[in-house]
Amino acid sequence: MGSVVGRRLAPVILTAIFGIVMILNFFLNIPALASFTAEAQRMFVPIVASAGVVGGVNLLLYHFTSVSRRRGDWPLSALLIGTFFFFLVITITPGLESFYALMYPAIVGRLKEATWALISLFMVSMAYRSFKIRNLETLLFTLGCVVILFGNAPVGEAIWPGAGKALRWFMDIPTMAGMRAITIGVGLGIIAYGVRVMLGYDRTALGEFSEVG
Amino acid sequence: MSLEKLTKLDTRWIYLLFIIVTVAPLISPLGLPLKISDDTRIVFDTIDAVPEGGTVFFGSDMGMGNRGETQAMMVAVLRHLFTSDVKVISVCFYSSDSPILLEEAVNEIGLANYDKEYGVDFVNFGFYEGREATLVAFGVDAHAFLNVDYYGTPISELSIMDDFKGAEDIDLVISLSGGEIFPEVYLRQWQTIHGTKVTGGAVAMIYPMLVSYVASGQLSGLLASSRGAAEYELLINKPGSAIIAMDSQSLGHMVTILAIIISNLGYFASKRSKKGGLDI
Amino acid sequence: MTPIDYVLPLISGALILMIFSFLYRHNRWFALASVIYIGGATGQFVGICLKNIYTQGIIPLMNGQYWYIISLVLGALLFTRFSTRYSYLVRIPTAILLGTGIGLNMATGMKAQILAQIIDTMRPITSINNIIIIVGVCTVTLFFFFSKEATGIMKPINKTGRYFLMLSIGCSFAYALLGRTSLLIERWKTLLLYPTYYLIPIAVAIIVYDIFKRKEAVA
Amino acid sequence: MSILISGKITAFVLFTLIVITIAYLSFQGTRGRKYNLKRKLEAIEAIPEAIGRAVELNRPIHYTPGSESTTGGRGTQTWMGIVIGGYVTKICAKLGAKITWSVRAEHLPMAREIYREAFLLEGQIGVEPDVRYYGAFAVGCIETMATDKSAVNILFGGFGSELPQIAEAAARLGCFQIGGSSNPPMVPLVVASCDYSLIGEENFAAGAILSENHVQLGGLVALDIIKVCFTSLIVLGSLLISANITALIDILKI
Repeated sequence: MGSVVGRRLAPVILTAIFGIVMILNFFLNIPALASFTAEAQRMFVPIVASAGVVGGVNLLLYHFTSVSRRRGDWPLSALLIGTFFFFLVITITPGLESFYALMYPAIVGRLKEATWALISLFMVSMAYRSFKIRNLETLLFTLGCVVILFGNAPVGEAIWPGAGKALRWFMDIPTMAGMRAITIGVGLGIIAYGVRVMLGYDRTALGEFSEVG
Repeated sequence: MSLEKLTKLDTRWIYLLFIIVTVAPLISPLGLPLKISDDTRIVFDTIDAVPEGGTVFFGSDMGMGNRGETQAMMVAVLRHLFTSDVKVISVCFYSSDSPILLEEAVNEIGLANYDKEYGVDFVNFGFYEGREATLVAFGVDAHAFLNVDYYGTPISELSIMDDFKGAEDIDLVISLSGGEIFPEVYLRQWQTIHGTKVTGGAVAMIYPMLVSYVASGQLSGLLASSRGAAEYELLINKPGSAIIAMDSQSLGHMVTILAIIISNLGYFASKRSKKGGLDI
Repeated sequence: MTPIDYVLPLISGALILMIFSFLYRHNRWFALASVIYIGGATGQFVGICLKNIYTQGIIPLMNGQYWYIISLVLGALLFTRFSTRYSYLVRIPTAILLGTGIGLNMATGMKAQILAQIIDTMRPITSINNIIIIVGVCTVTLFFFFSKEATGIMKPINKTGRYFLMLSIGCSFAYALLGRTSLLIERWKTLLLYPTYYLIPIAVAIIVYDIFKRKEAVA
Repeated sequence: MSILISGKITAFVLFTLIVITIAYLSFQGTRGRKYNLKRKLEAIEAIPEAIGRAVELNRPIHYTPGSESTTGGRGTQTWMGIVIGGYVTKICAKLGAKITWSVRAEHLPMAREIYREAFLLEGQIGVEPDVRYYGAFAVGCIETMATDKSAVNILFGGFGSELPQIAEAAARLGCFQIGGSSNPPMVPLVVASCDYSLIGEENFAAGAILSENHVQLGGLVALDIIKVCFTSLIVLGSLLISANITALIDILKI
């Protein structure tokens, strides 16, 4: 019994309650709701933060098993555990702030920046692989891309003075129209999904699949 | 070599070419000219128009990964803010990296160079987890939400916070955002509720999404990536790192266009040889 | 300059080059750098989370805001994931987060993502640009149509929508590339500083050696 | 003080109408009304085939629902990704494929539940969910795909800028890719990098389509009706404002 309530009913009801409260608070001016949501949202910080800790423990467990079973690249796993605790300690220990401010940007920060810098190279190879003019659609796709690249570079403006203007027009008129329509569609999709979840029709996100039919 | 092979080039050659053309201008700059766009000028004018003694909320909503694009922008905008008589309050809702980046930018500028004092004219509250939900909580009552600043100073000792309650006291929100469409969050949660004016800058990835908000007037101008930063540096007369990078970027784009042309040449050649004639 | 001013840039430079080596092929150096990255980033993230639990959960509780015990308990329920028997309890805190997220997204999306955009699209049909915008928004919206096949009047609408979609996707692709290039340039700047640039020939040498070794292995 | 907020009244009325339309058509579904969707989503139909190919090669599948925060502006997109992931996992369980999920920390507990449930539905009890979290999302995914030698990479959900890293790295590692994103800036990258892709709201439709449940499909049909209404509204508003009548816009702004 307890488990049926816990498993099926309670999650749907809680989702619906919190969802409806959020919606009403947005559209209507009810002071009690406003203070409730403000307080509730402050109370989420520890919940979300706990999830972060769970995630960290999950990662550690995986790599501890790797090390203890000497599975695959276990020395790398050991290194991972080592860096984990190193950065955990320097983050939370009071008095190490300046050391943290020195180490974090130099190691993790640099790595993050390096992986993000790969994106531009990756995108060039994506363009090389997929921008082949097969029909009118791919022609437009490629044309848009080339115009924007040309227009944004100062070189482009030097070769063709109208490039900057062309870029503004492509961005402000057709691109804006297309992206706006996607935005409207996604907004509607979210509402439809929200209604499905709150009415209990779609419980997949709560760990339960709907029957076919 | 037949043209058909051009479709199956090893992408590593393209990578190599791209790397060479982006590195070369850093070693010997070309100094290509730069035009200032309207959007950048609007941002400049909006920040200029903040009344004396007004409060600006500075949203440093980027992560370490965005540093290349947003750091120059942040430095340029902060320089401009510090030359005028406004209070700058910053809370980061995006990533735990943001306060570090903000600190770095402020150190680079030097508060003392502009006769500003920490806690009186500027404060950095660090990062708060929870994104949109926490942003709402801050907007309603900042004092109930914040306890200490990034360096552990209690809020009661920061005189900048004395007259500040929440989003209603903010004259302008500047959101420099990377990765996620953060200005949109301020629009949703603060502008629709408190009527706050919002401006900012965005990394190029999300810029197209925000263009429609600029067009509809919800956003007062927008800095576009490092190009916007370079233009802003020109506007405040402090040429910096963004302008230097523009040359490399220009050449990089040309390589991308070249890659697209090569791949299409190869594609059409292979099509021709297969069908024995041009057939689009 | 103190020794740390030499050592730290060298370490960061080496890590950047290890990540970049993925462009050549997936290799042990990349694996090494990514392990350091994953470990470090998770460690720091967990540290920040612990701090947040303390400042946003435990401090208010100690200050007499006893209802914060609820959020601590809900947070603790997430740890039932480590038990097979009680793991269903994670559904409760998750349901609350899901409901809040969806509620917020639905309501704010209605105003900012739907209504504001619709109002701005209602423009006088006096200029060609306005007509393009109106036609673009309408046809792309109708392009995502699920219940009917694109026949009759829907056929040209569907086609026009598709063309608009493709053009705007191409433009945004290019725009995304613009910013990313600056990130790469920023990395070159760090790599070209003293003493980091000494690492570049070493990295090139390792890659060239690997290319020859692999060629030999094939031959 | 009024309970209504000026500037949001029309929005609230329209919102209520949309919700009622969706709820009504969904409710019709519970009473046995059948909905037939004419438009097929290629990306969804390609999933079983791709998984089948991975089984033949005896290599695993990598799935990620994105890394956007639950409480953020794109939180619902990630949830949608998790829902689609549930169905993908179910197909994997049916075809006997191995699947690894990479998720954000706060989705990890629930993702494990869904993973286990999906295998349970196919009669496989006690499967240990292979759901992973890494502080460095993109690199974590790349390393997982590289060390596991994944044959297929499937990505649906809420993505930020890590999408091009994951997708292009997967392409370099030789993975077959199916993806989708409703985050507009990511749409071009999904289209350019994946073999099959879902754009924008197709992602939200995908969950309903995969469920093969007429109650959920009803919601999609309702959306079609609403879209027709909205586009008519835009056209009407433009015509009125061309004739200098601002009444409609004024009403919408109330």
